[in-house]
Amino acid sequence: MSFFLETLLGGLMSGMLYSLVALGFVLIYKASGVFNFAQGAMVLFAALSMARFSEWIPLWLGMDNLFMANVLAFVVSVMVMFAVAWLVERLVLRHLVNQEGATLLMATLGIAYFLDGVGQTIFGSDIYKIDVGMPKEPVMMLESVFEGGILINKEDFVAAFISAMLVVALTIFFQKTATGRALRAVADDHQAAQSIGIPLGRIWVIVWCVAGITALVAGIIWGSKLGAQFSLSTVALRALPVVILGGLTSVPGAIIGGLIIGVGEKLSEVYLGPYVGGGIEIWFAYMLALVFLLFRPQGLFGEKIIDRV
Amino acid sequence: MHISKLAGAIAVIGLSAALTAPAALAQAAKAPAKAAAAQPQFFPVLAYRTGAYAPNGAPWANGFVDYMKLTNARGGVNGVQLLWEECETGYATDRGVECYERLKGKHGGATAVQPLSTGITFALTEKAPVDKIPVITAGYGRSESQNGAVFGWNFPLVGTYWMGADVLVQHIAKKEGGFDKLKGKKIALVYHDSPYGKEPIALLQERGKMHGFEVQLLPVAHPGVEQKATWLQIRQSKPDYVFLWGWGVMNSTSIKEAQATGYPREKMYGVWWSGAEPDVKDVGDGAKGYNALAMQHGAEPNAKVIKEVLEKVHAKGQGTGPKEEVGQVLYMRGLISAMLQVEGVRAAQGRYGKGKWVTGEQMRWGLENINLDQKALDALGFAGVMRPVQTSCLDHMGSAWARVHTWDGKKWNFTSDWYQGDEKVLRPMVMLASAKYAEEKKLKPRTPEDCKK
Amino acid sequence: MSGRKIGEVILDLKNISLSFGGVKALQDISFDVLEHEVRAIIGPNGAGKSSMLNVINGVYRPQHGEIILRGEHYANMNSYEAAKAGLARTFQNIALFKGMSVLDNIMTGRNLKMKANILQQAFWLGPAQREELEHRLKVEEIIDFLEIQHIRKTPVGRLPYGLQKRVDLARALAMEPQILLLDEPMAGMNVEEKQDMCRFILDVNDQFGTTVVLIEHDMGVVMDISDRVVVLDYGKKIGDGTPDEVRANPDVISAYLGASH
Amino acid sequence: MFYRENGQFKTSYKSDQQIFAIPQDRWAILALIVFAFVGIPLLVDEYLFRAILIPFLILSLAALGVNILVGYCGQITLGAGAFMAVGAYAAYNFLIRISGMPALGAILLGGLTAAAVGIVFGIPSLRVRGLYLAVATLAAQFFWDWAFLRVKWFTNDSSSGSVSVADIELFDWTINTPTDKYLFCLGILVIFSLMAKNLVRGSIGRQWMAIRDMDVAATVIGIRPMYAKLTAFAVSSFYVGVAGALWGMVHLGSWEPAAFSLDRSFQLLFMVIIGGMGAIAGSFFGAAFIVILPIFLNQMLPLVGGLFGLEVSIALVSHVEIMIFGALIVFFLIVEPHGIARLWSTGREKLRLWPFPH
Repeated sequence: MSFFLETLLGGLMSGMLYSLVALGFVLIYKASGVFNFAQGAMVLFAALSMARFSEWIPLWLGMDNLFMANVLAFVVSVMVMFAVAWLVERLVLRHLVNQEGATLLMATLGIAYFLDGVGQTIFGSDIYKIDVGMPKEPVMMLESVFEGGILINKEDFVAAFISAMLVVALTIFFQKTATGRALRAVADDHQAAQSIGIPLGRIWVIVWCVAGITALVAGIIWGSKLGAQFSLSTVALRALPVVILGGLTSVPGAIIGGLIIGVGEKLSEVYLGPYVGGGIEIWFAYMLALVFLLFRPQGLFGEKIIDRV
Repeated sequence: MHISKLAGAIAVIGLSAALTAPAALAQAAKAPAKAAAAQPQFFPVLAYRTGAYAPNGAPWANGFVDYMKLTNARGGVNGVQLLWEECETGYATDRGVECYERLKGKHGGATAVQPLSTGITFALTEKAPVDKIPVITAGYGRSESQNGAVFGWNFPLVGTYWMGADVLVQHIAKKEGGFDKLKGKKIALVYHDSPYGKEPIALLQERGKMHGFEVQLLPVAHPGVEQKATWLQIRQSKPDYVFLWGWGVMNSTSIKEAQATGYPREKMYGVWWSGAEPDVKDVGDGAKGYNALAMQHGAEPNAKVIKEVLEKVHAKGQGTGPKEEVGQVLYMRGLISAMLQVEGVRAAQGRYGKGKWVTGEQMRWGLENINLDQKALDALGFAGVMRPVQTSCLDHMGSAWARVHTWDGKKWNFTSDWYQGDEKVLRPMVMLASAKYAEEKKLKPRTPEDCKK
Repeated sequence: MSGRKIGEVILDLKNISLSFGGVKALQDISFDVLEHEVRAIIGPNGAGKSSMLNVINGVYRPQHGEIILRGEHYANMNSYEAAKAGLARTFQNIALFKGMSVLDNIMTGRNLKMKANILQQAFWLGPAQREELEHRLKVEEIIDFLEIQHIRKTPVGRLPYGLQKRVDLARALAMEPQILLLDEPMAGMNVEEKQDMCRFILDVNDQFGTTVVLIEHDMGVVMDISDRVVVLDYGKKIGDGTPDEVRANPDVISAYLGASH
Repeated sequence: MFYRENGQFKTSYKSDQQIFAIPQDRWAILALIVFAFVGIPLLVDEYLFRAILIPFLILSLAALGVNILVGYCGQITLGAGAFMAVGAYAAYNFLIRISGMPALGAILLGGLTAAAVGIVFGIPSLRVRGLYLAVATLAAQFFWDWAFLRVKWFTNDSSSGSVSVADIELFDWTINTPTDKYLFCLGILVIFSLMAKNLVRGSIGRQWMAIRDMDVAATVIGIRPMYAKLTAFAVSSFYVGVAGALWGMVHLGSWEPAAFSLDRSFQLLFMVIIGGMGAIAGSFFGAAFIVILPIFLNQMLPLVGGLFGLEVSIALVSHVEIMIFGALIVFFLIVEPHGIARLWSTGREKLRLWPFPH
């Protein structure tokens, strides 16, 4: 029982991190109809930027304060991600307005390659450390309830908490601010939004900026856990079933989908894996999403598509 | 009318020109610099300095190239200079094949090739016999390729995965107080889900049957950053030991997950590709106590050869990588890999004429007749780094010795004596697997007479 | 009008109700269509006319009611079955295959009649080749009939609106349907184009004896070419009869003719 | 000037239905094929064969398959690599498990197996579409990646999970030199291209395109979406599977599942989109572009650096290489979203009318 709970919790924690990457997908898809395959590359880019600036800034300024270094590195990385967002809109999206989904998807794959290349050229291709003071050692909890207690990974816990905060912040941003409302209007209907004077280009830049920030947060959490390295860009692949399950256009879908996928993956690997030789979690996540799709083609929370003729 | 045809022909010719021209130019640019009597020996360097495995690929390549620079600084092999060209494979098989094809014919033909990837090794194993270029896989590749009778062109010098796994089992048996104490024990193998990671399974299962221990197999998908479920399973099954067969970022992730789930690092043993500085340095203290096989050498900042590299190469501003990394584990691996191939050339010259250029075929003879005794090693500056190596036509490994080193939070220290892989266990497995390969490929194994040619 | 003979009931719709979520698109609608006649469905925007056609050929599934096609009863149609049973249609917003040429678009209409299997097609064997040619001849007849020879090879995406409508009709005709459903075939056309289209519809009806069910906004056209008219308003049927009867129906006048036009 | 149609009139629909209705095109293609069979083996060295031409031919074949599904039937797939793997491993098993099985037979049976698997994984396309479908096909990719590593039966119990085959034979012809391999692949590609062209100009091709352009209208016309989509999946997977078998048995000779990874799937999709969706020729253009570009950049960059007196490190070269690759993809999509094939045909249209552009 306690082991089941540990697995479940582990799944929820991973799921929260998937949600974070999935959120990036959903934000951009909602506002611009672009399925952004470069989200993973953005996570990597942001993580590398954070890791390297927190290493370089103390060198440049000759200071020795880890906290300040992290804060400054964070600020610089945010600016870097904004610059990326602006450039993407300027150089790519602007020229591909009204193209088909497949074309846009390809374009983001191109962006992903480009970012991978630039990121490694500027920041290097080693494993870099992001030290934001995340606790690494596990703790035991509920020892009085279960024999042996359950092991909780503090780092996961902090990470899940940060993710949850970010989701809350995003929700407030979308619901309460004027920019957020404009974003939602664009998401609902591009042309209508344009006709009432919402500048599409600017909205896209903002959305990519927001996606950039989620990528940065995801990058810091994953990077602190795994080290900032090229492989981070593959987390995007783990988050794809999440968006499909949750629905491409739904923010709550990304969260719930992430939790379902996270839990489903871990439970399947731990309880089914041993019977078939293990290593099943990645395709299991996709199969899970696929099965859901067969019953709800638009995902859990996606908008139903009605054919009009 | 035939505009399209013409265009087609132009396109093809243009294409071939475009692709060969840079190569020709590069050749032209380099040629005058090396106006030596004997033609230099050419070595393609298939490396990866980008992508998921770059942190481990780069130091290997640095060590490899530095040793060749050192050899030239020492005056070459009996006066024959070395020449090399790097080609980025990104650890991808098709890029590796392309690199090989591009470089194999340059400068009179490649002397030997080291792919540093099990996948590329598999692909080149098919091509090498045709091109007559030895494929050196020091410490990787297929374990059965030790059998030179079937794998005439493969050289898993100084270590195969079966040998490595065998040594690990011997080591824990010793710790437990004898092989009989292994009965009922459980060993979990956390492995990279690829032919590389799967190599040790056959041996561990064989040994498990012999001594009655259980092997739990836990594959990790490429690139190896998602291991939560793996370590939950380890937490559940509480194995007595965990063997780690990872590469790249997978290694450090494993150690981090072990830390996060509270598995004692002291009970973890990595293969020699999972026991270098990039694997532990960003884990720092969290990796304290973690063990790994040393493929003979460990980190050797004090070895004589390293001092010589620093003095003759790095001090002249010709170092290949960062100076701080010279002498680290993977750097040493690359260095030794290069040394072995240089010694192959030397052995070949011994038969086919000192100071002469050797062909790929002659190189194979050389590699099959390496005889590095302690004196020779000392002379090369490898005293204390490794043990003697002696290859033969039937044994392409040449040495089955290894030891264990442990990370103390700052550096790697040796923590065991030397072990030798058990011939009684290894040999039958090698023979069986290579016979199967020969049957599949419809190959006729070489006889001892063939070897003499 | 001509020598064609109005025949028996070929299509009978009984108590059709259709809703999307809470929106009731059609409520308890019944009417019939006689063989060889031109039957029009009229009504203001949002009256449910297109939904009606979509029910008839199985794009939408009604929640209630029954469709009787040549004596066969269906709770709902399926588009493929409908096509096989001889129903063809055109679309209000032109649903041509925009990546294909005019010729290929029309050839798709022959699809149900083409029998060569995939291997025969892959190797372009005798049967496949013969079949292709045979149907090409038929399609060329339709092309001649609708006077679109000059644009045969043009991708439909590049054609002006009026011609696209004509290709849409050609594609439907290529099916050699018994019942042709036309969804606003003349919307957005100028007078000349409308006249051409009217002529084509009547010719089809006349020469091939095809039953025509059409939706149209232009009352003049409707009253001129149709034999009987059914009037819908907000998903309900409010009138049914000959053009003259409908014209005289007070409900129709107040709901439609009087109100909006 | 030579590209003139004056005086050529088609007098029958039959002649109008030929694959290349313009005689110049027909001659040009014929000449190109003859040149490919006779001229290239005389001109080209081993490196070009092994590193460029053979991969180009095999990947063209795979791209052709992907184009049938993506370009003609409008169903996006990110799992093509998996079907290559199915083709390769199935062919391997047919070859070693059935004694006396000819290699060509094994390759074709490998393709058929891939087709059957393609049908199964095509079933979700009946319910989901677009990007959702693209992600659903990823399930196939990851599943097969896993299956070939884990299920020992597929790899004939090889301890490492990789397999190898001997040189294959076609009747009395042992295919072992690069020229042989090139000719063998070229022969298959020519035949398969012809078949593909026949399919897409016939009724099945029209069904696929109809489903792609407007599926509701297609159904109304009497096209069964299930039949059209699943045949597209089957034919596409057959092509991709044969390509996979060739990749494994002819090009590599010995392989592991990583040879058919997700990267391969992306690569194939790139080829189709850059080459031109819904154009047979696009598959060739795309394959050529994707095969040659990275190699070209890889060799050019150090030289360019050399011109400016810079020593370009190999790491920098490969980073710049992927940057330029990514940038070029974006550039191409912006300049001509319909791919190189469209550029080509626009160019040809102009040539037909030249020098009188109107």
